[in-house]
Amino acid sequence: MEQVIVNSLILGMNYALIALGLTLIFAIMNVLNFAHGQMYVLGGFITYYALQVLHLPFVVGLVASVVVLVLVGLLSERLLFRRAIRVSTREESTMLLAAGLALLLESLILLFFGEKQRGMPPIISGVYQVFGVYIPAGRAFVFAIALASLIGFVTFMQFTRPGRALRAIAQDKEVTALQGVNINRYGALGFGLGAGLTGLAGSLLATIFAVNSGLGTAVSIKAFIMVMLGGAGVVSGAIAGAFVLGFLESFGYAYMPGSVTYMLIFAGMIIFLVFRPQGIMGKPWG
Amino acid sequence: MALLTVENLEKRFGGLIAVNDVSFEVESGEIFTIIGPNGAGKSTLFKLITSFTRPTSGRVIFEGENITRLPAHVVARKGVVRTFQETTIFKEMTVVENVIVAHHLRSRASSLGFFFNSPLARRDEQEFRESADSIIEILGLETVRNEQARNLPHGYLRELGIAIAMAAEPKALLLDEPFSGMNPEETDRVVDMVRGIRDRGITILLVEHDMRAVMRISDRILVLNFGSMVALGTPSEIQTDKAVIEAYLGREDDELGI
Amino acid sequence: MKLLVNTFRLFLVGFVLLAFGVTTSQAANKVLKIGHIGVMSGPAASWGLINKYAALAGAEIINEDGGFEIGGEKYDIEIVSLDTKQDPRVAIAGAERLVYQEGIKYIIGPNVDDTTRAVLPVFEKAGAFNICYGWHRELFTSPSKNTALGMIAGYQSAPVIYKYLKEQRGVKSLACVPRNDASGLNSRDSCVAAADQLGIKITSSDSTYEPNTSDFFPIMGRIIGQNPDLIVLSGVAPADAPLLIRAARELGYKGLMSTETAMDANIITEIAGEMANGYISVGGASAPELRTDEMKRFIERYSKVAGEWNDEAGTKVYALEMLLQTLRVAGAAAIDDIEIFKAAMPKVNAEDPFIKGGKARLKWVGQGYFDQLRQVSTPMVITEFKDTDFVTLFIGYVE
Amino acid sequence: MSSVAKGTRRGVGAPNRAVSIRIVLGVFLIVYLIVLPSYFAESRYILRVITTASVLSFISLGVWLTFTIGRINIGQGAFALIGGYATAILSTKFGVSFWVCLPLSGLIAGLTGIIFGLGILRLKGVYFAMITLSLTEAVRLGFLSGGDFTGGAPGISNIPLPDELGLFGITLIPDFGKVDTHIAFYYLAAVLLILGLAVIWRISSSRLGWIFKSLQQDEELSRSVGINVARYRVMAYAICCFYGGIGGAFFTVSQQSIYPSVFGVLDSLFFILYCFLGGLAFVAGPIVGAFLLFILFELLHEFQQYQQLIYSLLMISIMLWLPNGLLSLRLPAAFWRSRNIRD
Repeated sequence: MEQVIVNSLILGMNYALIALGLTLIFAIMNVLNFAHGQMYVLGGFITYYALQVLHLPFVVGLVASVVVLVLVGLLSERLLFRRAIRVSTREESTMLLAAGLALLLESLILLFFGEKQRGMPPIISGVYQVFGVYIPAGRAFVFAIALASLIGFVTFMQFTRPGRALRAIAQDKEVTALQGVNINRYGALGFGLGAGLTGLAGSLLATIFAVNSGLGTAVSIKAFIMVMLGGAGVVSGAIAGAFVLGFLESFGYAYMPGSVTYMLIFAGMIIFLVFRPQGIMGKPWG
Repeated sequence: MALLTVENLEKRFGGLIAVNDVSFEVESGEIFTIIGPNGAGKSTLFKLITSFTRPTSGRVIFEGENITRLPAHVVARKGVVRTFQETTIFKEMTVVENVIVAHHLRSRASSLGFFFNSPLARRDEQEFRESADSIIEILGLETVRNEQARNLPHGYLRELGIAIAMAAEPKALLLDEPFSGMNPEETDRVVDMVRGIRDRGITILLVEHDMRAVMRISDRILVLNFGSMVALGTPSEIQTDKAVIEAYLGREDDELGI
Repeated sequence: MKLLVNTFRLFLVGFVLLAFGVTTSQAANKVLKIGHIGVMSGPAASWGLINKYAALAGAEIINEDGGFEIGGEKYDIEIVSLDTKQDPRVAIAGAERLVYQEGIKYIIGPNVDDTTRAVLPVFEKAGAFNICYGWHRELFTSPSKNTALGMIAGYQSAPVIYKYLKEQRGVKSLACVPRNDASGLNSRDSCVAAADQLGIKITSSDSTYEPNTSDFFPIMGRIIGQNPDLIVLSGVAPADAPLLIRAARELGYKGLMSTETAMDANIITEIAGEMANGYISVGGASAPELRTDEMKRFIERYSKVAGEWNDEAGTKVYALEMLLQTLRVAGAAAIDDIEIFKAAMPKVNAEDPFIKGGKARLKWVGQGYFDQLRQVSTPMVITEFKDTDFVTLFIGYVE
Repeated sequence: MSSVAKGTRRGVGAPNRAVSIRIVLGVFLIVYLIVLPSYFAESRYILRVITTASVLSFISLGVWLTFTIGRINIGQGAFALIGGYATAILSTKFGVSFWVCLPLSGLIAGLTGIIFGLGILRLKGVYFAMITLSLTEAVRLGFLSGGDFTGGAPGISNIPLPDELGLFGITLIPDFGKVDTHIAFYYLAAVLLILGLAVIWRISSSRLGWIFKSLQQDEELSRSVGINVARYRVMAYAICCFYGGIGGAFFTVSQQSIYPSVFGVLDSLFFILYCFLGGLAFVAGPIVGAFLLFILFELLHEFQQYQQLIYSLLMISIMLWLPNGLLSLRLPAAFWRSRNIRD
């Protein structure tokens, strides 16, 4: 039981890291990024490449993942989404464009990094044992970095000028634009930042989960669940959703047959959202 | 017997009281206006009467029938139809298409009838088209008849909103701020239009900010503040009511139109 | 390295696209087309790609040596490979493209139970023969006649492995952790049956996990709570195995672990490292000390084609070889008529060119399991993982 | 543009347009029903590709209808799966004839759609999209854990081909096992698609279509003029699910097997892409999209490992440069668009 609780906490923290980027892009650009999972996978592969092929230290891999993904985010915002948002009035167009981007990224990843599962040994090896609960050092390390990034991100959003501008845009784009904030520039920043966070998640989690080129869709779907559960476009909601999913998954797998767990999670989510569409933390929508 | 009776209507959002114990009666053929400062609960009251929101307690009685908890489209069927505060129209249709679609309540054919284009459905269509043309004519929309609603000049949007509501053959028409954002000439035009509608036997309920127009057009006025009734009476009674002036204290005089 | 190679290739293909020119090989020999169909994009891409690379590598070696001789004539081998996206509709269209459009009679793949089931009626109807990597018995037993199993199925290796582990390592209880797909559940069932027969206690067999699970802690936590002597990873994808192993070890599990399928040493080393020591799996001709020169050449070529060697291909090397050897025995007429091919199947019996020792034969087996010879005689090389590679425990054969 | 000019043009152009529509339709039908099947009678692969694309179009037509009520529906895969399993279970476990199974599968999917729709159609936009995406997964996992009834992960196989359908001793449809199955399935798919298109076309150009369109643009306003919003949106959704169920039943018999991953999230997403790339403003949009994308993927086989890459690049290009779909390219602008209310 204690083990399950600890597992859910660790898993929830990992998931929170995954959900942040998605919710940020959604909040700022109103784009539901179907390519989220593929961005995550790309982040993981870059770290893998730096560590296992080029034999560089982990920090370098981590930074490389974040930098490359920020660039990918900026590029796709500039080349794809900005145009799509401009020329199309339909809200589904960006979502489907992101789905196209997902296919594109997935095939590029497959071409460049191959079909094999890739992973690396834990950054810190060993297992701690606290009150009969096993905590692998690698996971504890990822937990700590994830927590630090989370705090860093929230601090950035709360206390810096660009962070406040982003939050303002998330709340009301038009009003913020009227106040002289350059929406385009901040849209790009939001996209880059969201993608970068996703890269960070991919890089960190690759050290405990490994990556393969086809993992993307599954990651996206999980991220969608968390964001919807917590409340779309709300940072605190994404974190809440991630921990809820972490708990549900850990407890479900611990006490029920595998496929039933996720079926119940999906069914539960549908029912929950029918009665509370704004999720746990979201503002009432309309 | 009054056409519309509101009895002890109350609406709470969490701890907030939006509408608090409001009661009044509207006679057939009246122009009845609800005024009050921003956030006084005017729009909520409108939504309650047309069943777009459910009240916490109280009743709405129309033609002797309790319509409080009926679905909004059934309330519309009974003859209580509202317009919207914003420029809510079917943007991707032309003006005439907007009005034709809004004739829904008058159709006698079933969904299957529409599908198979039964004689009844064809007759419906013919009637709707004729009726739409006459509504368009009454509201002076002929020149923009085939314009996409999305491209309409701003001045026509409110008329179109009213035309849509008229298509539903209301007995009581609830107009949500029909004069807001208009210059005096435009206001005059809409005032005449509203009177014209009333003269066709349709009872009018208004929610409005523009005091000047309200004082001119209304038969009776209800003043709300913080969800509660402050006063109810003819325009001249309201203009001299102490409580009303209190409620509007600190506001620009011209807003009250005195 | 692979990154660079592929970047280069991508540019190359760009040029080819621009020029719209297709280079054709100037073959003096006749061309024998062999089809390959499998999933080569999306989550399961690796399964189809390994088959494709193995077939391509095999074909390249043959063509380099001047072709394959059937009935006194030399043939160059051309592999026509199609992606199924793991979508039955795309798979069926692809299968019909191979058999009707390309006129191909011999096909390698598909590699999963699902799509195999979908394309089987196509092959049956068109009179085409395929070697697939789905496991289900139904696929290989009558009335299905045109499909052969290309590897060792879990229900074949499971009893052998458990018997060995019971006798040599004193295993008294085991837990199955099946992947929740057709292959995983199927091999779970055979695991349970085999364990029952040997009198090994089963502590758990219903803790399935979804394909694409990333965190195995919850699953493993439940399994380890029951403390079995052996954890069997039923139908485990090579990608998931090291993660499962790592999760088990990190949760303090000290016992044995095994699977019935082929694994890739490189992936295991990368992810699980020494935690995987003692992990028992079934390989083909891949264990280093068993490789013949022929096999070494194949491995070299495969690495060139795929960018990197994959131990799983040690069982996949046999498919093309078996098809060609049987065609040689049956004669050139069989190229267009699989009935002649099938009639010749019992006659095939050659030395296994990929594995040392001379004991292994290249022939069609499976009589005992399917009542007909519908299985490639892949050797059942039971291996144990040690540091960075597999060490052979023993070799078994299916009859 | 002045309304007068517009009115005149429409008045004069109407009879011509009606004639040209009939001619173009006639040519299409002749090519689709006679030329293609006889020209490719020997080429089963090509027949199969057209057949598959036809039924994918059919399923997407349903999704298109949910677009007209302003919903992004990523749940169609679930209903194709429900229809598919309905046919599989009815025909293998209860020996029901395919010709009964087919409409029944559609009805079962449609009824399930009504039950789900009553709840989930209250949501809009991204929320509806996500909830239907979850629905696809939930239904797939449901069939996966259905035990013996659904056959679990391997699903159900050996599903019989459609048998003979006769009336008073006259054979209306021959036993598929006794004729060229490719031609038989081709015509079954063609008939489904033509009927399906006719129905959707009729719906979208009748008053129903206008009601749906009004829901798409403003549900509150529709409600205010007395339209029973909940009823009509459930109606549109149920029709959509019915199409999904029929399509699923078709694929189940044509591949003679079904398993839970036959239709998944990606398939649901592709149904939307078909509509979108074809053009959401056009009834024929999903058909053009499905044919183009499915055939495109087949054509790109030559590029081997670059197939998916080129495919996705082409898809993105269409979205960027033709944001209103491929049909926005084509010549007679008024042709495919759901008909305007006549003056």
